[in-house]
Amino acid sequence: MNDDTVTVMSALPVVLLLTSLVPALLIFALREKQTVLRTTLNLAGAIAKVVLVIVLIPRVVAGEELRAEFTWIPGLDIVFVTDTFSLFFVALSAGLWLATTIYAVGYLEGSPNRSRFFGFFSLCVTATVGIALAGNLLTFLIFFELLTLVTYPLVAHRGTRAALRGARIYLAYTLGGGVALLLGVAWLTLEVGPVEFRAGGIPEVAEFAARDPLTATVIGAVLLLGVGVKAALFPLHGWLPIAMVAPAPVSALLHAVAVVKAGAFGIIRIVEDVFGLALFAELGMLQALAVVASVTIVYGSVRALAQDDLKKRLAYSTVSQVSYIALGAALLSPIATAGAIVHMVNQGFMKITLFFCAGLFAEELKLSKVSQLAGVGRRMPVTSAAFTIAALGMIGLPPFAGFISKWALGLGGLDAGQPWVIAVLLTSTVLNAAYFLPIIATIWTSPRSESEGSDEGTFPAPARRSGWEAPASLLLPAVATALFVILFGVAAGWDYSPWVLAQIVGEGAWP
Amino acid sequence: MTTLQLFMYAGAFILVLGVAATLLVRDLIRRLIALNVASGGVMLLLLALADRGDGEPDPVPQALVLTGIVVMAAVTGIAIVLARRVEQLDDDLEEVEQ
Amino acid sequence: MSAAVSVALIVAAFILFACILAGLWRAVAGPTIEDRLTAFVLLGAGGAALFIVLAAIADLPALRDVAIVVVGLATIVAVVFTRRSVR
Amino acid sequence: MSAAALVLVPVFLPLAVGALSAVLPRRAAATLTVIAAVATLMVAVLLGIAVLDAGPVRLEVAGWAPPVGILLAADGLSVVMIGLSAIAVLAATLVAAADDHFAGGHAFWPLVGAAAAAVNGVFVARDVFTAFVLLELLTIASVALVALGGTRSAAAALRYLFVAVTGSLFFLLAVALTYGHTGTVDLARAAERADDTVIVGAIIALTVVGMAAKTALFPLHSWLPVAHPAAPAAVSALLSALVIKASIVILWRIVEYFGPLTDLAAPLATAVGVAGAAAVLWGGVLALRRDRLKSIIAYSTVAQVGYMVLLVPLVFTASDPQVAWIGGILITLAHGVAKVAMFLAAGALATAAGTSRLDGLEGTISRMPWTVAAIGLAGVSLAGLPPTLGFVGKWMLVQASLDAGAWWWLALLLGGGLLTFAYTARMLRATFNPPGDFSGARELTRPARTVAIVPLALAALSVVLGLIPWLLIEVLSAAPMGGGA
Amino acid sequence: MTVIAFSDVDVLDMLVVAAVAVTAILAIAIPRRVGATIAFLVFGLLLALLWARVAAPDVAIAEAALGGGVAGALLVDALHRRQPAQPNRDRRRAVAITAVGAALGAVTFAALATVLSRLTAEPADLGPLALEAVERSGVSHPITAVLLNFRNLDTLLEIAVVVFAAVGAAALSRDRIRTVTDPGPVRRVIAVIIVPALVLLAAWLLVAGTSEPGGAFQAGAVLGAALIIAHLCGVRPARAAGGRALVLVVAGLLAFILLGGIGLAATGTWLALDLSWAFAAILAIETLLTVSIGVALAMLFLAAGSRDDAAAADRAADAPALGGAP
Repeated sequence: MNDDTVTVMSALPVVLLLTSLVPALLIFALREKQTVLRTTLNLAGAIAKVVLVIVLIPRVVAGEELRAEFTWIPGLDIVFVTDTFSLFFVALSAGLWLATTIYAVGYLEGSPNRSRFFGFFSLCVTATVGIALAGNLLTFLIFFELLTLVTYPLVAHRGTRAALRGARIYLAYTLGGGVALLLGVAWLTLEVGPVEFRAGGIPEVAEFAARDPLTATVIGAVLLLGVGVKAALFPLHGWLPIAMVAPAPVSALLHAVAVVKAGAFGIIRIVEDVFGLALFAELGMLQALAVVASVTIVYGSVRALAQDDLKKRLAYSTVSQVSYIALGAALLSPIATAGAIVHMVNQGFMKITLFFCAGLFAEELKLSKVSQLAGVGRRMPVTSAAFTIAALGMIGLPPFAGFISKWALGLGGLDAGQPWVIAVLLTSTVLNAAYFLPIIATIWTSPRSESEGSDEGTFPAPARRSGWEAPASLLLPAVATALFVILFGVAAGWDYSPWVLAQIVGEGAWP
Repeated sequence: MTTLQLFMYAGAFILVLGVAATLLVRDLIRRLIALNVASGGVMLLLLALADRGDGEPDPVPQALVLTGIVVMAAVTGIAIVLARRVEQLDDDLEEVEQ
Repeated sequence: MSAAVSVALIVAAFILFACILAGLWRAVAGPTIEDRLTAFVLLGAGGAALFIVLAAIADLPALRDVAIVVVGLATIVAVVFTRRSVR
Repeated sequence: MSAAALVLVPVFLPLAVGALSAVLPRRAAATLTVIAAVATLMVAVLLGIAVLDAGPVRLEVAGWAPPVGILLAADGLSVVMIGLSAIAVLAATLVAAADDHFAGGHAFWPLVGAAAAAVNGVFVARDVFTAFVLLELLTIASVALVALGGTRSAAAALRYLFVAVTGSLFFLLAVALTYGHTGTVDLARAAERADDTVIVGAIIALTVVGMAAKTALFPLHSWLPVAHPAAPAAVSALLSALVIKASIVILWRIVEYFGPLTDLAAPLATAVGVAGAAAVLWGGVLALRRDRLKSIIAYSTVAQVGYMVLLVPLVFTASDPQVAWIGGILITLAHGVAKVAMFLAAGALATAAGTSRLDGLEGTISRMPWTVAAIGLAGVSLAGLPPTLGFVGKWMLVQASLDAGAWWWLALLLGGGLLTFAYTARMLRATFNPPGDFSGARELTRPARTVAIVPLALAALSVVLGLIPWLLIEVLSAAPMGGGA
Repeated sequence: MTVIAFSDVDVLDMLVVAAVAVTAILAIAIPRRVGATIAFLVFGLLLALLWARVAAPDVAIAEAALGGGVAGALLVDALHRRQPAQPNRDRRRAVAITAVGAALGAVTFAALATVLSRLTAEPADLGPLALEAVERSGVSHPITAVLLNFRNLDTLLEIAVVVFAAVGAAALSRDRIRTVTDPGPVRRVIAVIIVPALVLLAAWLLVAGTSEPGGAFQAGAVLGAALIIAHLCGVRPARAAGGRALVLVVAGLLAFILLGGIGLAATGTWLALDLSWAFAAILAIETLLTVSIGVALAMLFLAAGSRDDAAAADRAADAPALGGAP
């Protein structure tokens, strides 16, 4: 490889960012009516990103690492790196962004302020990719805060009182988290200088922790606090159920791709690539994280039980499910680490499917409550099937993706010598079943109204008679992600499957 | 007490007096007068310092005070323009009320 | 400058100073515009005289310029003083 | 022309243009002012290059060296601040040229020239008496500019005048003490000769009080939220972004030169820090409770002044004072850029909606998205969030506070940012469409195109500078504060 | 110039200082504007005396011309307005505020006095440097050398203060300045006698300034006073308003800046004067500055009164329409 190729290759991380940043800026400048151009830009960016990722995966897995760095202030650089873990997260974001973009184009057809919406939508993905590619804590911090800022207009998009309130609470939580993160990053930078992520932990941090374990513990706690807000760890989860007032594609993005995943990704980065699992355990924080994660898992599930609003129930489910990732990261076992990592993908695909379907129900039938869903299965069979697949996956039934996660986490718990994890997982699974199965049951049973003989009056008539139960742009993404939920479960052993990749990433943390 | 000290303390006294009155008095014209009094105090201080000793006084502080006096005259001018504008407005408002 | 002249100048200075203080009293106390105006003219004249005397005592001829300015500009205050109230 | 000759250009050029503008027709005045601002910006760049090349650029005016003559010198601080002033003036005049509402009258042009000359002069002044005269020139120009806001602004302008001149008198007293103690008014020479702790402490204390009044540092801030909103929008922008910086810089200079000479500096610096802390909280809380755009932004200035003085205690305690200096300077710079953007954007919104009240702005986000975006981005920079210049400054101040173990300042830096974003978000929220109305049906008077572009360009500038701040930092470190000019 | 010494301090000095202090107290304490203004004018006169005692005749001339002249005219002209009634403050509160103010003032004064007591009585040893340099300045009067050569940047900026104050004031005056139409016989006489005398005085101060006390500021202040008197006495061309007057005002400033540029071109340094033409340059610039300052001060005065003049004129115009109500 000659020098030119090196330059080109090292620019690739930046190109990955630009594939969503450039469309975002262009879209902002578009007039409201330029729908076709806007959609083209959006899709072109999303597809380009996916293609780039697909090109990069084999190279990165083969051990090639691409870097791009810029001076920010003298002595402190902005660094982008494609290691296995970052690419893993980029791949997840890129794939789900493509699906969500298609969905959002259909979902928002004809509604106002779309240039603003899609602009921020693309910026949101840019921020997520930036978080993924960040090579040091400073870069991570910059994009982490950026993510907060660009999601705010999305949550507030509708401008209703509830939307503005949700956005305000979201902002208060996440900016508060950002403050903690800034403090932690600045502090650590002051103590050990500008250091880059390294699988297995940064040596300078280890030295520092040996010198001053108390300060190191405090810094670690502050950092976790900072990312814990976005990861919706109990008791920092309060924003998530309120932020579900956002339009469905935004909820999908928030819950599956961008915000909570950024938090979870941050937890793993800090635990594994800054401190290192061993050091973190030594400082006693791994155990604390495990306890918090377990509490969140159970708490989220319990709260989900009580919700009648479908999106709210899903939101609490997210609170619970994301903490699986934190739990996995908090166990001293390679397989648990891999479980945590693979759950990022699995949970992402499952939850996005669920939100797509919830959006479909709301859009087509104006139904948002669980109790109203009776008989929907007959009216919208495809959507309902996708929903069912994802929900079963969430519960953790084989052969769906969720099973892989739970299995790996359970094994990891045993491997780490912490069998109580199994109990947590079992409790959670029972609760998952308790709040998902009734929904599935309601969907597929006959509506009460039928027995009263007023079948047609129950649901509004479909707007189009195209033979589809819903517009293709809404339906296809949901179906596709649902299929992936099956695929990731069934084909977990194939090359380049999430599980295999997650194991590669996870092993990196165990030098 | 020396002449220098006499002048310096007098300057400080007048300055403090003027500043206190600037802060406490509410009538605009009287406030402006107080401000001018205060500046007189500082100038006294500077000139007293210029004339220490027996030789010819240092011309630099004298030039500074000269500058200061002209600046204060400009300030007084613009302040009176504004004060009269404010009071005219108050009068007009009163007339409207009546 | 002989001692006698010098003493006479000093006495003159004190007297003029007393005049100024007296004028100050009337000018501030008023009560009519005419009182104030008269007192003010006295002040101007007294001040100018004092400057001339000081010019002699201190051998600073430039103080005579001050005296001329004081006299010249006492007019402006008088003119302004009478301007509005006359109308 | 040697680099030294450049130092006076940012003073004389706007001054000459200002004087000409008084007698020229509006169009010519506007054109000249814009050209002067662009030229000043170029001079700032040239000075920056010279500073990078060979450190501070010194000019002995009229060929007389201190103590007889006056020394002017451009260091890193001078260069970046002149750059800020050029940008702020350029932005304000472009907008004022496009829409007369923003200017308030023809006198805007000469007075802006005078104000620009005065602030630029302060940035290069190394002579306390020259600084005093410059401050007075600035006061006269700013007060007259405020009074351009219409009949009702006269009272606000007068109040401002009294505070500002009283502040100047305190500073003049400090000048008198400096002369009395050292026999010179040249800063460097005076610092060399000063040896009395109490007198030097008094000089610092008097400067602090005087400049606190002129900068509206808590608790001497109450005139600012009256004066700044009373002015026309372009003037408000300049007052908040630029004018208060002059007194801040003088405060910094005195701390820079005299601070190391006295034991009294540390307690004084702490007092300044406490006042700054109170300003951040008080200004922030009151900004949250106002319901007019310009009023919110003015209180935001009160709060941000707190950040600008926060470096004063830090330079005494941090192990590397340069970090605190540079952080504080960058925050001040960021505030300048963001405040111009915010006030101009607020002016555009108020013109369009016919009111400055928050509840009258509903729907403006759909009709004027760029203007609202400018307010949002500027708020991000003020709050010190990435990727803006405000974040860079905050980062460095956080580093300095951590380094000094100053937990109070740290909490303030971090918490104050939240407060800032809270009132920014409040402004943004007010611009959303009313529930149920997605079309933004209310007709708005659309302002000129320039009026929309300029604030956004400035907001974008804070992002650009936030991403590549190293150039600024290089210039600031090439001729560091306290490095002697 | 000791007159009668009494424990190191001259008695006349003591008396003047005491009188200055008393008038200062009167000027701030008298509640009525008329009394306060007059006390202030006397304060100015006594200050001028004091300046004479500290060997600063230049400052004394300026104080007399500005404090007693133009600033006095400005203040006195504002007197005809009815003093706005102060909102009735609670008397006890007023007393309390005054007491607190006095206490704080006393503390401040004590602190200040402590600091001042540490200043040495030795003259500043850098002062003589300036006196030595006078030879190379082009003029023989030290203060003029300082103002127009050593520290001419300060002077330039200070002219700018006056110029822009006038620009601002002109912008704030509502109407065109009106000519005084019927000055009456006494004023006509004043106009004929006093105004030329003052102009002459201004010219003298200007020329004298190069070798003895006097100079552009003093001359300008006197010229300003002359213009004001001329205006009030109905001399038409003295109506210092509008474009022409502004041109005169800014001309001095622009010329000064131009001189700075010439210095740069000729010597490589801003505002530097070559000894060969320094005298000519200083005299020329001082002349322009005198006109600039004079017109600017007159503009300030006229701008301050313009609203009331206009209001009075309106009332006069309205009066017949009201049918001569009693």
